[in-house]
Amino acid sequence: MDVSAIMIKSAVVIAYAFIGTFIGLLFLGVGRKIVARVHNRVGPPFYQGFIDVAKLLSKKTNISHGWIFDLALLFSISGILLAFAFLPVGGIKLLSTDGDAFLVLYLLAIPALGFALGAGASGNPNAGIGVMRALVMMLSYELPFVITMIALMIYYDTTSIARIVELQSVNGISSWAIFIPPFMLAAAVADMALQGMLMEQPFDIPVAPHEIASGPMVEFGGKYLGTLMLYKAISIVVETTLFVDFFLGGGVIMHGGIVANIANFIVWFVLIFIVFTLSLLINTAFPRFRIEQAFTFYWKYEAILATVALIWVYWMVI
Amino acid sequence: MRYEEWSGIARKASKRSLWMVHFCTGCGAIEMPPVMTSRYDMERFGIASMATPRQADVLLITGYLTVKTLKRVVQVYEQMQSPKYVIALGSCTMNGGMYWDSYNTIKRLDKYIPVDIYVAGCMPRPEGIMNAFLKLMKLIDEGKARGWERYKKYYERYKKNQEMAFNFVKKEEKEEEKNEGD
Amino acid sequence: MKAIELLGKGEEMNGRAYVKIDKSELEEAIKTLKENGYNHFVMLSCIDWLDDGEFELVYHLWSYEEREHVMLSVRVARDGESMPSMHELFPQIETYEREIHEMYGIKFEGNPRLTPFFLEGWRDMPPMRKDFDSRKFTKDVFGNISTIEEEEDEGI
Amino acid sequence: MLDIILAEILVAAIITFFVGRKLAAIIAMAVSILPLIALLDWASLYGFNIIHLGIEKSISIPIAGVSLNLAITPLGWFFALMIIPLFPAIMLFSYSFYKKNDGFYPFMLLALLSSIGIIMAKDMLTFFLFWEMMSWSSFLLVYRSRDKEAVMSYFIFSSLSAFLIFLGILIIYQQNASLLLSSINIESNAYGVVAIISLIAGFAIKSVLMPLHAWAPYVYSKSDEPFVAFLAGGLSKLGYYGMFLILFILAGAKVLETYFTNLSPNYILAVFGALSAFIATLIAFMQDDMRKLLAYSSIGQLGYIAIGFGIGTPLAVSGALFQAFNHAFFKAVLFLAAGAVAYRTGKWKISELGGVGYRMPFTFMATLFAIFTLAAIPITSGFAAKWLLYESAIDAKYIFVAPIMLIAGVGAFLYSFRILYGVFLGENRYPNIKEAPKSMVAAMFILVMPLLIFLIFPGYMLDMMHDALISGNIATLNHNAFVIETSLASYNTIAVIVALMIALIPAILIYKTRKHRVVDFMDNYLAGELPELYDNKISMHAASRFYKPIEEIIGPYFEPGTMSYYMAIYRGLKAISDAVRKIYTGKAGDYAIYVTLFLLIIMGWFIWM
Repeated sequence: MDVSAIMIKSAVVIAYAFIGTFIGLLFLGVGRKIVARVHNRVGPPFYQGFIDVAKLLSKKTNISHGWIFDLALLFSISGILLAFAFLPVGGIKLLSTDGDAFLVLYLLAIPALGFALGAGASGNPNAGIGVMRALVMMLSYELPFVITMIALMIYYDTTSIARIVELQSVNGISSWAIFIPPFMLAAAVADMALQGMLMEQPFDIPVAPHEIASGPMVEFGGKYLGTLMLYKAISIVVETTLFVDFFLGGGVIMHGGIVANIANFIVWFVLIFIVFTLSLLINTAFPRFRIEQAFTFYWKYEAILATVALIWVYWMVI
Repeated sequence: MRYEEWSGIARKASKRSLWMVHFCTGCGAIEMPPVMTSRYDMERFGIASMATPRQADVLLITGYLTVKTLKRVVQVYEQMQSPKYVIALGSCTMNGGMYWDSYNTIKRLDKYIPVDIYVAGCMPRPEGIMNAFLKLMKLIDEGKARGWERYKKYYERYKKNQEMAFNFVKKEEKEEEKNEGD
Repeated sequence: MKAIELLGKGEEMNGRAYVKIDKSELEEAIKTLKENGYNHFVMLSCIDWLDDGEFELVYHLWSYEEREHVMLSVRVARDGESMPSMHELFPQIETYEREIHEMYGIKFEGNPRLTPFFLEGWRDMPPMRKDFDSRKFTKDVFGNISTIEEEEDEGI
Repeated sequence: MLDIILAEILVAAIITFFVGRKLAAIIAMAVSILPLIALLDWASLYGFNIIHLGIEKSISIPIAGVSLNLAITPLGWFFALMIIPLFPAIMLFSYSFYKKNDGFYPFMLLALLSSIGIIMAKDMLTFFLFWEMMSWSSFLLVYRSRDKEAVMSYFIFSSLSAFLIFLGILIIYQQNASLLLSSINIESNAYGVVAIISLIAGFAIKSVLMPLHAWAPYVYSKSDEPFVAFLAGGLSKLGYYGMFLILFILAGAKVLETYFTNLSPNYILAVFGALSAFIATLIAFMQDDMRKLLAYSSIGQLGYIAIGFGIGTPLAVSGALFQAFNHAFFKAVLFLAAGAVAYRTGKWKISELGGVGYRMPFTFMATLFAIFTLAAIPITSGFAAKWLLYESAIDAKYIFVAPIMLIAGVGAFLYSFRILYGVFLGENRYPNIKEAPKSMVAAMFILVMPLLIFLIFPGYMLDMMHDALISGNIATLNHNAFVIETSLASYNTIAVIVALMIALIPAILIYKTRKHRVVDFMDNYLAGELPELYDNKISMHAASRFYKPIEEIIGPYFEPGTMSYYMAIYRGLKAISDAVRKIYTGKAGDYAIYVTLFLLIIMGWFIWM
């Protein structure tokens, strides 16, 4: 690859990073407004996400607990931006040809590990318990999600997300994975796993403000909390895009030049907004589970459904 | 950093996004739910309640403060990150309220930690609390909500006042200390 | 009233059994009551009779079977006479005794935790006694703590 | 050349028996560097990654009428790269770890000698001879721990493994007269299959595959850390060397396939590997003793290699060998770090440790990097190995093995965080311990070095194993230094690293532009409580029984543990032997009756014939 191609590619990646952050912060504000409206409240303005992050980053004093604590800040942002770079967004393959679904799965783990180290270094027992819950949550929702992912890979006989998106957009919307019978079941399971990934209400066990004073974030303030909010914003976009790429054809409906790209981008944006709103509605309907309930929910009920889908796909494929 | 250098955007942002940690000691907590829920909805102004002082800008103290709880309030206040503001709800924090002659309640909170806004009433109604927040936002805008700077400037005097309250130092002992000092 | 038959003395006072007991018989009385259904220790209160020069400690017990409330009243001299601790019979008595020790100054032998309870750093006499002037104390302590005004010349 | 080195190690082993502590360590280090130098200059001679199959430097050592002939085979070369560099670093570590020379160095040198002998064996006899030498030299090292359970279990299991291997060799010898590895072909009849299965079972004991792993937690947690680092890092790979030898070089996998037409036996090996990875990970994060946790984590990570050999496709086997290489180094670093922490604090239990990382930053950094490689964080070489294995599982459509393997990978985060938080971070309970001695820290960083190389160039690793794969007649993947191409997808480390650099810019920007103040440990949010009132004795340790919620759900399933099954076998055998002993009543009359009975049976048999 000559230098100019690399330059263009990295420019596109950086541009998409900014777009992702912008949309993420927008979603934070809009999300709180949707939840407020469900509570029959007025709710904050839609640009509240930007204001919160600006305020946090402009705090005068920032308390830190040593260099290991600062690792959380570096890992969280870089990890989630890296994951975003390896996802096809609205049909535009950023770097997703150089990596595949397993890489994205493990890239999503870097910020979680960064939090864990930062929270551990802060030495607060609340943080320790919060990180334990976060890791247990990760272990629990990964099982169904991984099984559905394997079902997809076996069906499309590839592990690279870009390839899956291509195969889903062969003849427009009808070839989306969600319309294939086993993947309807798999999509439902993956959506509940997405609820765990986004840490929305029934599964916001690690950051429970009442029980463990917001878990790992107990000692994070000022610029550290600002970075974590940026991470939360981008992670919403990344995880919803992952779901859309797997089951809703990555929003690709047209092929061709600039017009197609814009159309795909709009469809992608609408799709991730729908998925995010769905998870918010589930959020407002449920109280917070206990960690044991969440674990048994994912490893007993979700895992069985996912294995049914997997075997069904395996039977279809061989 | 002087207050003026604090740029306009940052001040606007911190005005529209006040995160509050709520230290409820006496009877004040019962007035907070209406403020948070749909009737008055403080989230309209970007105000949200946080779990730890590290994440908060506003310390909302409701109800009377005994000497023992004052120690904890000072610890929470010092763990907050500046710029930080204090809103004191209820007449008990102003002049001790109905505990004006009690032997261990704090009469005037301002002697121990800088208070930006007092809200009278026993307990003030949600409208009073909302007005307090709006007043605080206006003060931040005009750059007058300077409690945290005053605390930094007169740190020794605040600390001395706190020590005197913590050890119930009486008037005569104070004179002895003075003439020992001279 | 069942309690009065049990203890053999005391009279009925608007629906409750009021029994005056000497310090030495107290432990015996509580034990007998406890065995006969009075297994709920309601509270331990203390009244300061300044003119008689005595404290009156009242042990309140309640029985769910007979639905009766009994009050065992013991008189203790104000000048620091000590009382035997009853916390072996009911564990919560330890906390009541701890509070009364802090607020009235009655010493309870055998109570493991007579440490400061509400008043950390308190060096004055026990505040709930009648001869403690709360208003003067407030003026002395909180009166002379000066407020912190801005020095106008700084003009922040 | 080769025999001179082996002789020197033997002589050194004898000398270090008598010499003082410091001198013994220096001799051991000097001697162990020799094979490393020999390795490197062979590399320079034949080119670091390509050794043509033909050029074999083989020699034979005639001892008592039997000639031990050794040779550098490509497979042996690759495993030598894994085991030999470990030894000097471990010797450097134990230089300041041991206070007195009580027989540690001689047996370690013998273990090294035997492991080199195993790798370089040209025929089955030398292989078995060095295998025996390795078992008893490591047994004597385990014996130093004086722990009854560890010693007994290690003794029983290694002798069982030696017996199984010997059974396999005998059958093979019976099938084709010579023992030379190059000239063996196993017929696919019942005997051949029995030979292969017994050999694989024998090797599986050494490489702690799940049902046969019972000895590992006791031995790893009771014997001293430097030996365990070599045992877990190096010696466990010999089991997989043997398996590779049998399955691929001697075409054992094909023999099994042709014999069992319907079910492919390799799938069973993959299933055992997956179960061992999954169950060991689940048990690992419930342990309180740090060494037991590392022992189960080692069993889990070794399970991945068994999966790779089980699947058998080129993708899977190269992934397995890559994982073996990583495991050798990061497991050695982890055990050495555990040793360094125990050297300073004298404790192994996570509930008693905490906050060691603040005072021992270098040990913490080495452990952190080893944990990242173990948990397969994308940029580290650990991820490349696991990625190959995942790809192969999907490619081969193993729908039972793939999810379990992936969940075991995610489970690795749980116990690795347990070590980081429980031991190094959390409450500052050891505020005045000093950093581990220089030699220990240097040893750990030497072992981290190779992982760093293959972090950026996974392609070089595939080149190094290129010849080993060809010798096992397995195809190789098309790759260059950075990109690994497979039929399903591709993995490009340069893209990941460059994207990471770009992604780090905003984080560093935010970090640098805003000042921050480091605050001491006790200035923590404790719901407003004041530590000074309790003179700073508030316990903030949240790491003992860390995963209590899951323990209560998963715990009952693992309660019995495999050792209890072996105990059941033991009790069964004991009952049978008691019954048999009743015959010897000790009275002469009974014996007379037995003799007559015997004669009657013989006569009856004759009449019937």
